Amino acid sequence: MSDTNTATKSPAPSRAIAFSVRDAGTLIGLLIIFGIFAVLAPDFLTSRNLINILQQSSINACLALGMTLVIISGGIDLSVGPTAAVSAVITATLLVSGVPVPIALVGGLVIGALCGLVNGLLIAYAGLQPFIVTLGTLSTYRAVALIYTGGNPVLGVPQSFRALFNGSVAGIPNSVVMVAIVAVLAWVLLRKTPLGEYLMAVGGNEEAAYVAGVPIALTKIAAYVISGVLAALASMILIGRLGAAEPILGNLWELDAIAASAIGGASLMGGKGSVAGTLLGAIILGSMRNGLTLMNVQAFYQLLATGLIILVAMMIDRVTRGRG
Amino acid sequence: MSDTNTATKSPAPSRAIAFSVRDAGTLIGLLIIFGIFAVLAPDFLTSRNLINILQQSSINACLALGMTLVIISGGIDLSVGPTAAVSAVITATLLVSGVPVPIALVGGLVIGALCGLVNGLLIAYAGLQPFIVTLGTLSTYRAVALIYTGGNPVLGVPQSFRALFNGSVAGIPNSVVMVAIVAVLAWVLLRKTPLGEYLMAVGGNEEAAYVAGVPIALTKIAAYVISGVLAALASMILIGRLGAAEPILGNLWELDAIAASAIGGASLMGGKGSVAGTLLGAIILGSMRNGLTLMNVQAFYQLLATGLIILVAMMIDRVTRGRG
Amino acid sequence: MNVSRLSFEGITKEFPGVKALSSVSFEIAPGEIHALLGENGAGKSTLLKILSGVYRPTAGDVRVDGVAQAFRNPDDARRAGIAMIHQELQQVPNLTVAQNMFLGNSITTLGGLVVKRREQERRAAEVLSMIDPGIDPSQPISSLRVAQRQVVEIARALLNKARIVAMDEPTSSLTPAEFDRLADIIRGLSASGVAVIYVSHKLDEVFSVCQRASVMRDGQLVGIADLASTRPDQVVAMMVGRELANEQHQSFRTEEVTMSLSGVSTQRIRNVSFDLHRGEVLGIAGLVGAGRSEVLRAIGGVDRITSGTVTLRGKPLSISRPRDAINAGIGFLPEERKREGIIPGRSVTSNVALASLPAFSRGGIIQHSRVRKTAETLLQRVNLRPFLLDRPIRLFSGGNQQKAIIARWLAAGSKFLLFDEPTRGIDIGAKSEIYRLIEQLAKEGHSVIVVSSELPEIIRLSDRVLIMRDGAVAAELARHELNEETIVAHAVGTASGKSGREEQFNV
Amino acid sequence: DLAPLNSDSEPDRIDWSQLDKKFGPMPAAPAGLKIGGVSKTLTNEYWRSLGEGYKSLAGKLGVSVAYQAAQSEGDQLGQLTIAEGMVTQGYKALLLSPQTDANLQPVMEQAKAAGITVVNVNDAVIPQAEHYVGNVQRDNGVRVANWFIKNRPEGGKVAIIEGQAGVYAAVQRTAGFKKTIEENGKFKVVASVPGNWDRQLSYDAATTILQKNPDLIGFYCNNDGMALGVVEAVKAAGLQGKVVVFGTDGISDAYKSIAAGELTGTVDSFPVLTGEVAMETALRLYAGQKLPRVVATPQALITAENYKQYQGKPEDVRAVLLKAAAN
Ligand SMILES: Nc1ncnc2c1ncn2[C@@H]1O[C@H](COP(=O)(O)OP(=O)(O)OP(=O)(O)O)[C@@H](O)[C@H]1O
Ligand SMILES: Nc1ncnc2c1ncn2[C@@H]1O[C@H](COP(=O)(O)OP(=O)(O)OP(=O)(O)O)[C@@H](O)[C@H]1O
Ligand SMILES: [Mg+2]
Ligand SMILES: [Mg+2]
Repeated sequence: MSDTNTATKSPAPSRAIAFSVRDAGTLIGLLIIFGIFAVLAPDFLTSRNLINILQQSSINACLALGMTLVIISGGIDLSVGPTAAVSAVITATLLVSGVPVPIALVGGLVIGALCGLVNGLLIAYAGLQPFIVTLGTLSTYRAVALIYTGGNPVLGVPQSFRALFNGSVAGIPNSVVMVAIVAVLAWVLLRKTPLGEYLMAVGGNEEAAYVAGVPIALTKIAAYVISGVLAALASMILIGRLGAAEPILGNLWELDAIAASAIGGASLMGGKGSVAGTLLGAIILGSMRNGLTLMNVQAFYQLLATGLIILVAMMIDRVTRGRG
Repeated sequence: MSDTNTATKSPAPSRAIAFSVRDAGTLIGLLIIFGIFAVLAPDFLTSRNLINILQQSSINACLALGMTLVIISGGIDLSVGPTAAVSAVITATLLVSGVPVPIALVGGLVIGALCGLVNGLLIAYAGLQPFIVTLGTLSTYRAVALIYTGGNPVLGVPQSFRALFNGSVAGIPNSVVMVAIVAVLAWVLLRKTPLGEYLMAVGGNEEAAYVAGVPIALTKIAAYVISGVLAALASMILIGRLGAAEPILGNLWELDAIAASAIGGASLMGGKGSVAGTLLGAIILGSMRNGLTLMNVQAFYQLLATGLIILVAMMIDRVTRGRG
Repeated sequence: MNVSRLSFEGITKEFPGVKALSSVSFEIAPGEIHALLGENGAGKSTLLKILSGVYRPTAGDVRVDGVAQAFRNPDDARRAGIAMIHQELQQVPNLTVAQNMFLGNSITTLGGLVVKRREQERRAAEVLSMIDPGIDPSQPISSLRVAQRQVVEIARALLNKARIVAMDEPTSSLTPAEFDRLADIIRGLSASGVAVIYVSHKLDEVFSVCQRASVMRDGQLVGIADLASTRPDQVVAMMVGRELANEQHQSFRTEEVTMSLSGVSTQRIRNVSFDLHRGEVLGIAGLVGAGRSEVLRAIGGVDRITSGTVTLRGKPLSISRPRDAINAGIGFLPEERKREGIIPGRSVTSNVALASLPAFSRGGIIQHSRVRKTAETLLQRVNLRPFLLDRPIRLFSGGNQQKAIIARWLAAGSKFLLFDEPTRGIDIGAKSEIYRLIEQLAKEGHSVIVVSSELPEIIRLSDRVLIMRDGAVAAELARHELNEETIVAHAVGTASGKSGREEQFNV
Repeated sequence: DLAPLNSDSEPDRIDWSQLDKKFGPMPAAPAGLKIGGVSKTLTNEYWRSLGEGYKSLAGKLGVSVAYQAAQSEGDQLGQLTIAEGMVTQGYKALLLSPQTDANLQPVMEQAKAAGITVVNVNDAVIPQAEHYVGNVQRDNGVRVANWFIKNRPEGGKVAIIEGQAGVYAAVQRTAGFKKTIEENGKFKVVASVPGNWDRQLSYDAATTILQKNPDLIGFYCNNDGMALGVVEAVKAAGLQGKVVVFGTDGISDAYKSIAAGELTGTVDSFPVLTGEVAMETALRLYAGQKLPRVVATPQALITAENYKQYQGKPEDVRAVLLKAAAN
């Protein structure tokens, strides 16, 4: 009987603070990686480089936040890269043809939302498996972007648009600030709104959620729409930086985003995932790339390190959190 | 009571024949695709082209059979492409350095098994998520293949080895015959051996399987090892055909293999999947590529068609089989 | 009679291959407490799922206060004032108790945008305290014991002012004390005009709270009984379609000791020792959480034994996983059937064969004809219904799933059978079948351990009873010493046997 | 502002062989100069050879080079990270071979702000690039088309195996070949399908094309890896000797295959030499010379007749090419 009491109490604190034990595990992983690079690459810990890492991680973080919501709902979105590409080339075309910046921006986000909506409808109403639906739209959306542009990049994104993404606030690049805002919104969504609970419930036990009257289809669709919008936002950040939108933009983004979510504790079985963890996961991947480059590690060994670090990060996590 | 009696009889036949309703749905999808191409591309239905399609599908079918077993067990193997690459470059190196064909061949298969074993151990014993483990080994094995060869292809695979895979039996290419044998073995494994039942049970309800005495870890490991061996075999077929082993061989193979399994009815939630369906899925994908090439469809539209056909195949399946 | 609160009119429900309900009609008045009775698979849950919007009927109407309803989903049903307690726990493991209770129906502010978690927790605590004040609404649901989780299910149905409350076996894991509190709540609902439908296999409960009962058999309504003027055995006869013989305990215990535990401890039990004889049925009783299940789990290889030894026929046995136990001839029927028992998508036959596949194989190939013959024989023996051997087990009623798992261990030729709550959620007819089965097994020389929370069941079956308290064996009673008072006294740890906690038993 | 660069048609250009003549011998490099090279990928021999070119010239002049590449072709952000890292670390000049036309654009801007010399080296073209070293992509295809026109005067059916959809080099090479050969009027391009730089896909595509068009006279492939896959398909179809196969890049396996009489030819763009020229360009720019915007590097159609000429040491090849350029 005493067991029951301790069991009752121990999990309670985790609710009060947003930062769970699981996230602490991810943080430890990040600190270890930082420690290693700090020793091996002298420039690594300069403030300029740290800001660099944040900026370089911002696009993946943005995608990974959307991916985390989808994963929590028990799905997966492989089509984020092509979604970003479609929305990028359309936004850029609008901008180049003189459409005012806010309208083009909103237009691009709406395109992202539409791509997500198609995924969501196929998954929620046609009842197809998320992996396969988004594998299909991965090709389809990419083809749309290529056909729309004839394969050519859209050049000449106006300075007014680029300034929006390239400026900085108190030394912090705008893109980092934006992703931070997105992260806060995602956190609120997940922790404070009914939709957040629905996502958890649908991913955790769909049958129970259905029986409880949760609108399963709407919840799933919402997850994919948000993922689409965030992919579009990520593409805006990118075309702001690059000054051009290419139809082949976003290649392999899905894998990085999934890796960030998973390192951050999202379970591909659904029902589990955290905003803080995902951000840390994106920073782990970003700082690893940055650090390996600073150390001038050859490409093949960088690839090796990427693979091993994903495995090691998952193992550290396993150990810090215990089995289960 | 009369209900019960009629009900007793109706489902019985499904057991006798291996070909389920679900597989019939996939077959209908295949026939529709065949019908469309037969109209649009006059050469499509020639017996020579049909054999061609089988040959072109054989590599993917080989991988997809392994993938299906893994998926049935509730896992996923993203690392099949790099596994194939590692085993290809090592086999080719052995062959070029004069090692007898059978030894090199077995050597290559053992390498594939080892790659699978590492995946399996990390998943079964370290308890990590299959998606992430194999995402990590996807990079790691690729890096191993690149580092081992310095990025260069291994040329000069001897004719004796190539003849093994390039010959034909009664007009059917050896590679097709081999994959057919593999398919029969996989079918026997799944339907007739304890391991097959264990795979279904572990994917269906791991905890209950454990309580019922199913060796969970061994079952999972077996699935990944088989997937690794089949990836290695696929790579042998390929290097037999191309005469060279490249370290970048097998790029994106995992997506094709997963698509074939899923089109064939495997559920990524585990516990479900069929050998016949997977073969049909691989042939659907293969005939689509073949038909689009025959019709000389432009690259962008090929990509579009690929995406749409995956979606449509899944939808046809959904409709023929009904919800659930 | 006024307009009835709820009426079913010609409800028919067909599933592929099975007609679960055929033209069921009956009415319930406001304030009535109406029992829905029937054997496993009779269609009770299906009817309630239609009422709560989970399924749509193939034909027929559900009327609430005379108005025909067409629920598209459970939310529609809730809006029409219907609250439902499902037979299987329908909970999301990673949410808190309060979140689960308010799922799909959150208390929100800012125009529905923000969930008021504190408010939800306060309300949840209010309702929970009526049954079990020990449940903290802010803790994750996964940290609760099964019984507590069932309490949460009940509390969820009481949150909103419903016009109709449907309860599908709400007490399958509850203690009598908890049932008593539930009974008070039900009477309160009734007094305020709520119609209650109550499904249970425990007839004593039914007779103590319900006014009328509809009895179903094979998807059809066979009769409606006024419980005030009907005897339990008459109801049983309606349910099973025949008279049930009231059988007495039979003993087949021999003097041969086949299994003995000495000083066995796990994380949750301490120093458990006993001998088990050939042909013996050993009962284990105790309060909820006393560690009864854990003894079986230790022997079955599911929980790790930290010290002590298990000896089989004089040879010490090392058990580190279920396979070791199975190979030694031990079969374990877990308490949570859905989670630890069945492979939902596989056929009953596959589920039966799962634990003994190596034995059914020759040269590594399963001999399906043998599997089939064995499964047929055994499933006939346990009386599977409907007798569809290739149907996925998830489509069977809970009781029939239980029978299949028992058949699994018979197929494995287990000599030692560990049954944890073997009749939980099982109908009266099947229950006596299972009792007879257990006795037959004993007669054939098996040794059986039965853990049960129902004292009549323990007394009916056992040759000897161990009583557990706080993870240790508190007493051992021989057949002739068995009576409910003594068992309670030892379980609670008082000499008199009359304490405030005796009510925790089904007496 | 600079007009967006089109490396194939930019008028402000100079052939590599003219550098010495117009700008004098190489200026000496200051001691301890660090130059960074960022290429697409190391999984393709072409890019490894380019790096060798950087290193060989740098080695002679006592300049240190860091040569890095993205983890895979198409890893656009990874490459950006690498290049940005080099700006941070204070390299004095960068030789960039971007994944796409746009992905390294921010580096151009950061480098400009930091006063770093940037040279865009083959094959994607950054529109804002002030300096570009590389060959004319279109010309690859044109050369092969001209071979057909000269050697197969009766014309016939030809097929193209393209690289990754939407990549500049693939688009230009395909367009150059197609336009030139179709303008001749006697040839028909019966298929132009994607091989995605992949041997297996190209093999399968070629098999299908050959089966439909057994009278095909030749393939043009956007790179050598794909061409070697096509060669196997031609052999398997029993059409060796009847169907010619051309690749692009001039990797060592292509030479071996030409020597063995299997591959008909390839358009070598001499990556080692290209690397040397790129390094030379960077050093001249660093020394303050005002070079034209584009420095064109050599390429040559290699066939069984001439491949031996190009197989010697880099210096010898250089001499051969200089001689050819002088003619
Ligand atoms: N305090 C607790 N914390 C975590 N798990 C528990 C706790 N108490 C019980 N459990 C687990 O929950 C499951 C069911 O518990 P339940 O309360 O139904 O036990 P029981 O079977 O009624 O009692 P007994 O343990 O005496 O058999 C068991 O597997 C048990 O291990
Ligand atoms: N989703 C389904 N698909 C097919 N058949 C089903 C489904 N759900 C229930 N059935 C069948 O309908 C019949 C009635 O089942 P139901 O669950 O309503 O029985 P029950 O009376 O609640 O039994 P128990 O007392 O065991 O809970 C059974 O034969 C069952 O197998
Ligand atoms: Mg029921
Ligand atoms: Mg128990």
